[in-house]
Amino acid sequence: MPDSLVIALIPLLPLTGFVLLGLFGKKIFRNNSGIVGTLLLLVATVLAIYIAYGYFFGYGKTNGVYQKLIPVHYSWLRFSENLSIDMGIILDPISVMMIFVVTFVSLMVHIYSLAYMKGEERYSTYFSFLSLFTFSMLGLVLSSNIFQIYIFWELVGVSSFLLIGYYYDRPSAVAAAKKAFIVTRFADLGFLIGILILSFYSNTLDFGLLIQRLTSPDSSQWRTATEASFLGISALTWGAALVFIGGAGKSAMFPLHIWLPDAMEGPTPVSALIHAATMVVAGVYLVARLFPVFAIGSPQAMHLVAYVGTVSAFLAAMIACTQTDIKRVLAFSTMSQIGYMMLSLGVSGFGTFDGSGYTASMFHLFTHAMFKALLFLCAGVIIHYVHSNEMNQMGGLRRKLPVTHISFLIACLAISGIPPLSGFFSKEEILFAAWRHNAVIYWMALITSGITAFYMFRLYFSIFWNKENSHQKEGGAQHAVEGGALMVLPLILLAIGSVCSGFIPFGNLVSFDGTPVESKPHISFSILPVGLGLLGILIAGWFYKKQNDRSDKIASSFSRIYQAVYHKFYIDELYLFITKKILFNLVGRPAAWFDKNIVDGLVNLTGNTTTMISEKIKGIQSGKLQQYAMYFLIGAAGLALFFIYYRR
Amino acid sequence: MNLSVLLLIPLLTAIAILLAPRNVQPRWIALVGSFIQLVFAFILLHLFYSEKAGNDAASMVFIRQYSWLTAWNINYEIGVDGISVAMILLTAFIVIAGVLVSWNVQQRVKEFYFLLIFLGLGAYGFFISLNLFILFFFLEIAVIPKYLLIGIWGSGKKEYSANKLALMLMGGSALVLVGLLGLYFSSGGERTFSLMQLARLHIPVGIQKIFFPLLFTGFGVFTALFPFHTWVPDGHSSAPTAGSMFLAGISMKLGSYGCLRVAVYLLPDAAKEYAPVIIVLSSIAILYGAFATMMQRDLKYMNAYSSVSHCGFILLGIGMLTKTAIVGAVMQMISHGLMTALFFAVIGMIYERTHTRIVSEMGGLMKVMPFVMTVFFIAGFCSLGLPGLSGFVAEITIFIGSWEHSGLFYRVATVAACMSIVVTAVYILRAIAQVAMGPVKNQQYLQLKDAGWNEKLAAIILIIGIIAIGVAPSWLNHLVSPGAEVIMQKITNK
Amino acid sequence: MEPGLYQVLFISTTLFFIGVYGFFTRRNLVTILMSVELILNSVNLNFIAFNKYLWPHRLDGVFFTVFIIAIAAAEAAVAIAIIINLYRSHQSIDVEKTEELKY
Amino acid sequence: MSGSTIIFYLLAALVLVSGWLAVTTRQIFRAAIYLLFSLVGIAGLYFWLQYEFIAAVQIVVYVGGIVVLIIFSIFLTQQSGQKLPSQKRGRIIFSILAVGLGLTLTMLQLFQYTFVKSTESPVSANVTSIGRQMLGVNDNGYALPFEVVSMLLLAAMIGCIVIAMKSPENEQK
Amino acid sequence: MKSEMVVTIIIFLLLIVKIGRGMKNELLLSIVQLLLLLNTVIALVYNQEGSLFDGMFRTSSLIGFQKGILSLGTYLISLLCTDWLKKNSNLPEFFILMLSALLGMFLMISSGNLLMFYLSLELSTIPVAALANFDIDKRISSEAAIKMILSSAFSSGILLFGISLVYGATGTISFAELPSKVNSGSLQTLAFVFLFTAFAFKLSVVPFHLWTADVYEGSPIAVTSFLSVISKGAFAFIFLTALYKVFGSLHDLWYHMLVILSIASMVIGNLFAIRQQNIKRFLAFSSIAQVGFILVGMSGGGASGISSVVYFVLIYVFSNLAAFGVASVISGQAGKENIDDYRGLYQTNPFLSWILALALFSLAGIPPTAGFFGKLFLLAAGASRGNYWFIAIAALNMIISLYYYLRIIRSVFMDKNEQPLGPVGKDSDSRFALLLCAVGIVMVGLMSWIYEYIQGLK
Repeated sequence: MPDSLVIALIPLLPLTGFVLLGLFGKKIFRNNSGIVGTLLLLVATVLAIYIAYGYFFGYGKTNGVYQKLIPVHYSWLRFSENLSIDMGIILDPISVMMIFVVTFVSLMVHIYSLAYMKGEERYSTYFSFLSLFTFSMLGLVLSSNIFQIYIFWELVGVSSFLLIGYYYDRPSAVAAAKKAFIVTRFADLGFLIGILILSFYSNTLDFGLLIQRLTSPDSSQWRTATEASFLGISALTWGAALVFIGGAGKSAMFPLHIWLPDAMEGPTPVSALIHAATMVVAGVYLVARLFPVFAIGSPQAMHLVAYVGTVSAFLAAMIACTQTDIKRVLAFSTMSQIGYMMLSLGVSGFGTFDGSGYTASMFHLFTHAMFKALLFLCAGVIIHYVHSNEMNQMGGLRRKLPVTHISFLIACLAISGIPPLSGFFSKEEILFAAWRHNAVIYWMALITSGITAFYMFRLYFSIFWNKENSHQKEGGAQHAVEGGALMVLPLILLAIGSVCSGFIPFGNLVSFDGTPVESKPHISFSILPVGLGLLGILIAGWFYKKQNDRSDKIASSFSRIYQAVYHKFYIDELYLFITKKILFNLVGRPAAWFDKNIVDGLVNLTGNTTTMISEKIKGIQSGKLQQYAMYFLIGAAGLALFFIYYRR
Repeated sequence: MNLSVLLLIPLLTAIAILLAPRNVQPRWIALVGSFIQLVFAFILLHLFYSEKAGNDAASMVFIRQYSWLTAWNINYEIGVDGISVAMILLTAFIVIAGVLVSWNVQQRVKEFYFLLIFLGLGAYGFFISLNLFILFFFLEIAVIPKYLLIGIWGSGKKEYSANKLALMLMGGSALVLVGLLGLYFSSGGERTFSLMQLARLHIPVGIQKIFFPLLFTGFGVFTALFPFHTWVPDGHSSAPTAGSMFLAGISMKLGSYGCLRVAVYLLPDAAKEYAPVIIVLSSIAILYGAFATMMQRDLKYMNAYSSVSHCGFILLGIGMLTKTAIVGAVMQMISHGLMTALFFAVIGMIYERTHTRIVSEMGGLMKVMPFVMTVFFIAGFCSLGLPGLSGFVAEITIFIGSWEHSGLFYRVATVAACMSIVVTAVYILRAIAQVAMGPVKNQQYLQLKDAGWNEKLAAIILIIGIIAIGVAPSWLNHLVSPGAEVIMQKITNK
Repeated sequence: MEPGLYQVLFISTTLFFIGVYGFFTRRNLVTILMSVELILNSVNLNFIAFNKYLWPHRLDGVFFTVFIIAIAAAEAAVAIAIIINLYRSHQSIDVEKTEELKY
Repeated sequence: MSGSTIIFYLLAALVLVSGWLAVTTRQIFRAAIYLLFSLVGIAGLYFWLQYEFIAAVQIVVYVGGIVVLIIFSIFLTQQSGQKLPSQKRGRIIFSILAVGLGLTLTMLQLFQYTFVKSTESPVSANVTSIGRQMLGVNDNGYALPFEVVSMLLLAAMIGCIVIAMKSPENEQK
Repeated sequence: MKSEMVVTIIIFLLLIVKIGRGMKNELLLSIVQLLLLLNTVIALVYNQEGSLFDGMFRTSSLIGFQKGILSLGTYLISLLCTDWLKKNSNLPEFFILMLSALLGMFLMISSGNLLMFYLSLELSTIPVAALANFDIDKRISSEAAIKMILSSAFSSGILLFGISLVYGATGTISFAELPSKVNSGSLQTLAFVFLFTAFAFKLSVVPFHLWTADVYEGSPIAVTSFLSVISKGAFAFIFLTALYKVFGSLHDLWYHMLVILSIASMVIGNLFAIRQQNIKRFLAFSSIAQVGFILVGMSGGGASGISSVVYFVLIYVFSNLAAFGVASVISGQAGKENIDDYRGLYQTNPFLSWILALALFSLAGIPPTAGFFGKLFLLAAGASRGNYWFIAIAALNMIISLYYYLRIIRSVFMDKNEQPLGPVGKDSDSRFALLLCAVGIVMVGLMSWIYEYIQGLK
């Protein structure tokens, strides 16, 4: 059993970082804030590695099965004897894997940022936000309670908001931050209701109990949850699906992906950390966390996951081919890769259930974190150098930025699934899982992988080759070009990571039930994907290696489709329409109007009527003595009549 | 201990302010007084815990009873349970914050602070009184100071707003009055206003059905029950900063506390009868308020409408009539009190500097006044229910509580309520984005100063409260649950 | 037929309402005062009649009448004094002139 | 049809007719005279009812006092001989309606009601008994009302003096 | 009988003074004030049961207390209106008339039969009518006077007709014998209604209220306050006796009358008060509405009815006199009676403003002022009949009344005014009186023993 303090420290260190830097950053640490944050995180990383080692190769395994350990656990808010939000730390293969990924990538980004963000006005703020994010992300992956995960879910969202909006004086950045937060918030609504449903039927908020109760067909909760149905769909499916919507929002799955490209407005390291490696995979992690509920409890929900994943993967790949902003391309590729993970989780819902997809997805998550972070950091270097995000501003940088060039190439190969790089292994497992369960998804995935290779290398060639002799002038200050050691070191480390991580025997370590899964496909299986990948690379080379107009020709020949794809299938516009036109003009405005004129009007009306009446009846007080007397007599007579003839 | 001290301290403070010689600044007296009160509130909390440890059975503790008017059998009865202790803490927080925020009031300083403290007095009295007559007395005592605060120190169309507020609140209390008299005369042979005795006897359902609407609507007017909320926007936006803090922070809570403590607790059967109506109205208020907020240009109006929405949560929680929901409602009272007070404080700070409250005229203030804007962020995030801040805890508790009903009707209501968290996010973020972020619209904003010590202190006090609930809610939960438990017993039996 | 209580009552009631009519319609304050006198007299007649025909064992009615007459005198005196004063300021005692205070 | 009956109806006619004329005639001076007749008629009725004392008081106070007062006031305030302005028709109609309502209501009640008589022996209303009771204090003596009235008359007198008498400083104005 | 004695003695003293001309107004005024204070004290102490003159005059501790309230009010008026009184050329007459009116009210409260009631009613009316004309060379003053005397003559005519019918039907006029004789036969109902209207007229209950506003506005403010406070109080007291003791057997007849009339009074009074400009006229209508509330309490019946009404009248004396006092100070020294002239009063006269605010809040029934308790007990007494919609209407009327009271508060405290009227009301008398009223307004409510004491009286 691990020392709970050590584990607790892992999230708490970044938290202290956040508090320290947040409160005293400006006053005390100033330019050292970066160092402080990085050191704290370094410690956390070391601890994480220590824990991971200990778990995988020590106490984690009892008689060959990886256990769910809960070393830290206290009741945070107790609603009733059954329902309570507990703050706990769960240790199981995926969470351990995740804490490693998060801390490692985050550390890389911290180091990178030391140089990248130097001289920024809100330097310390930046690092405090970074630490906040790291803390929340760690909290998220370690959650032992479904509400705990929701809590950190929200925190992650807000820190992402803060970091996207870091350049708050840029309207575009502010808009992007808002968009990201609101879209994910919308998804979280689904998540919340899903939680409510699941917790209502399982009558607990604790993951272990919840999964156990909702997956064992003999438990009473299972029965009620499956029998209770709304619109002909079982409550369990509703719950699972709604939770998945939450996940889809965070993981930028179609159609909730629209915030991701804009999120690139944030500083590039942030994009690397949050919008490539860690936060965006939270959705995948969530589904994985509740995997049994999905897989056993409601296959329909699982199918949803699978299809959404597939569609997202494919669409994102398509769009990526047309984008010219390098970070956006990467963003869409991220989306597409996450689509892969989702679908590989989802396929387990088809036919005979096995855990291969689960493992594959986690594996891909791991490798993807490496090479995607690497890609972004490289992009950061490039942008730093070129001072532009536009591809066509670049070209022929391979001599200017050698290290970047190499690591970028590695990353590209990895993502295109070229052996023996990490991407190859993970992607192949995914394809294998898909192939075993569902043909359609398999083929879609396959094509997508081809496209992936194409657009990644389109990016690669047009940055590092293509118009050779541009940017000669900056050639002077060679040494500072790649931002010095602090920026290069992370590149190298991550490059190594993306090369080697493929060889980790993932199947033995991470699986949905803790027992090793053996899903190595026959070598012949990998011919097709790899071939496709290579084909993609060749085409990309043919188009973009040398400066030419072939690509434009193609584009113009398919202009209608090209435009559609270029505009991301007009999904943004659709959303804009819904929010602006429908929510604001058809709901908000009327509500405000109603309040101003009807509700308020009624109140004023009563007031005005009173005054009006009093104005009207003033004639009674006519000042005529005899009229007064007349009223007197009539009043008396009236009373007398009333009480003599009416009431008696 | 004797709770009358809670009344004595503000009373003495107020008198001291009135009698203060020229050279003593009233604001200092007010500050000292409210600080003592704050300390005392904490002492009360501590004593309450120890007392509870002593006898957990008693629903109310520190009960004192002095016969006041035997002719009508009206007694000065005071006592607290967890809920009231929580409310008292809230009041103490907001009073001191209000005093600090209105540090630079120029005209009629004496009167200003006198009224401020007097308002606090009313609130304390309301929360500790166990006799409906005394309760009503303190409920009404607070109306006129509000009127004067808005009318004299307010801004905008202050007369109109002040009038509207005073009249609508009086209307509410008129209904309450009729309801109370009804309770009194239907309380069996030996008529009484005493809360405890009334709670003990079973009022026939027929009678309950007559008086519950009166009482609930009456108190509801105070807590912006749809469609009686229309005093809220005008009143809040015209009031001076401290005034708005009081209005939204405390006085709206008087209403919800009354709904819970008097209407629901004493007339449980009728409460069950009318629960659907309450739920519908409050769900409407929640969404409708939120959407109305989206359309506002003026920060104060924005916050006022969002208060309508948030108080809808309180009423929803009460209407759901489950223990968790009621606990959630009380938490929301506290949370919304602190949060909205903080919001108004910030708005006041902004207004003091930029002399505008129109969102579109600001921008990039983050660069100009980082502290104020940070507070603005926190308030905003609290109001959109960010975990780690109090709003989240309260809302989640209400959701869980209302989800305990399995009927489709309740489900729909709850989901509708949940929807508001998105809308809230929309308008809060729009506000934050327009006010704090973006380029600095107006160049002379660059000269503006950041918050002064008093404003910082005020903000920090409130933020401490918010975070204390948000990060470790269980203490509040333990404080409140027994009280809610008592109410639940009344609701569930027979 | 033989005059009795009812005949007297008829007279007094009619007189009463004649007085009232005068009070309503006369425009001169003095004449209004006259109608008041008529009213009071009708009441007196009532008292006397009741005393005579129904309750002769005590003289309540008679005394009432006496005192009413006295009061009437006092009232008339004060009223006339006021009227005279009014005439000083208004140069008229038309009731239509005394309508400045209204609404 | 005995003589007393005839006298009664004559008196009744006198009272009502002159009363009616008193409130309708356009000549204010005549109005006063008609009022006088009507009051005298009432005095006659008192005689007819054998309440000589009251009749005497009526003659003395009203005819000798109030009517004279009224006539004086007319002289003070009115250029005699000129007609009174006539009342608006609408007012007259409404007054008739109101009065008619009251009259019919009262008459109906009076004549539907059967009065009970006291069985005790009547006391004579001669001057001595009235005088004795007027100043008696114990068994239904009317000393207290007497005092009250005297106070009232005093007050009225003072009031009249203050109001009606032009005080010197008013003269200067 | 002793209070009557005292008052009579004072009257005769003044008479002597008047005859032997030659005393400065100031001195005379202060002497009179002293005597009135004495009168108040005497009225309040040592009151015993009893009846004199063969039941024509009855008294009790409660009646004694009521007389005490009335004389206290008179004393306060004599203090509050010093400015006007000092200027007055015939001060002794003023007090003679006022005191004889007061005497009339005393006798009326303790009158034991209808004759006494009628006489003392006239005694309390005719001198006041004369008083109304005391601004001798003001047109409106004499207009007010003539309106008052003639309409009261009319109402007393109807009252007398009613009395005569009662006499005819029952053969007695003494309060002691009536209860056993009255029944709700149609003629007696008619007679009762006629009687009732007289009370309604004096209390200015709608629709018998129309004289009120005009007379209040026209007559000097001292007289107005006397009318609106003292005489209203007196008539409320005797009304209680008449309804509860004498006509107790017509219980549900007058209950329904009260319900109808009180609603009418509250509504009409409020509606008219909303748009008044002259402060006296405004207070006239507000007092009509207040009377509506008194009727609510009366309708309750029983001990709580009596005590709540007496209690309210006590409070009403303080509150209304405070309001009138401020008005009289201002009109006496600045000659302003228009509400618009009060704008920005707070800038120059904080003391007066606070007193006025206190008074108005008490009239509106806002805690912690005594008015709150007074109104509450009235409503409670009314509610004891279980007629809640009636109470609800009354409660809602409190809102309208609050609206127009706030109107004045607003113009005093909030409205800006370039040339507010200068500082006034510095003289000790009025200040003392106002303070007295303020103390009363605050204390009478919070000191519950006062209510207990009234409850204890019988």
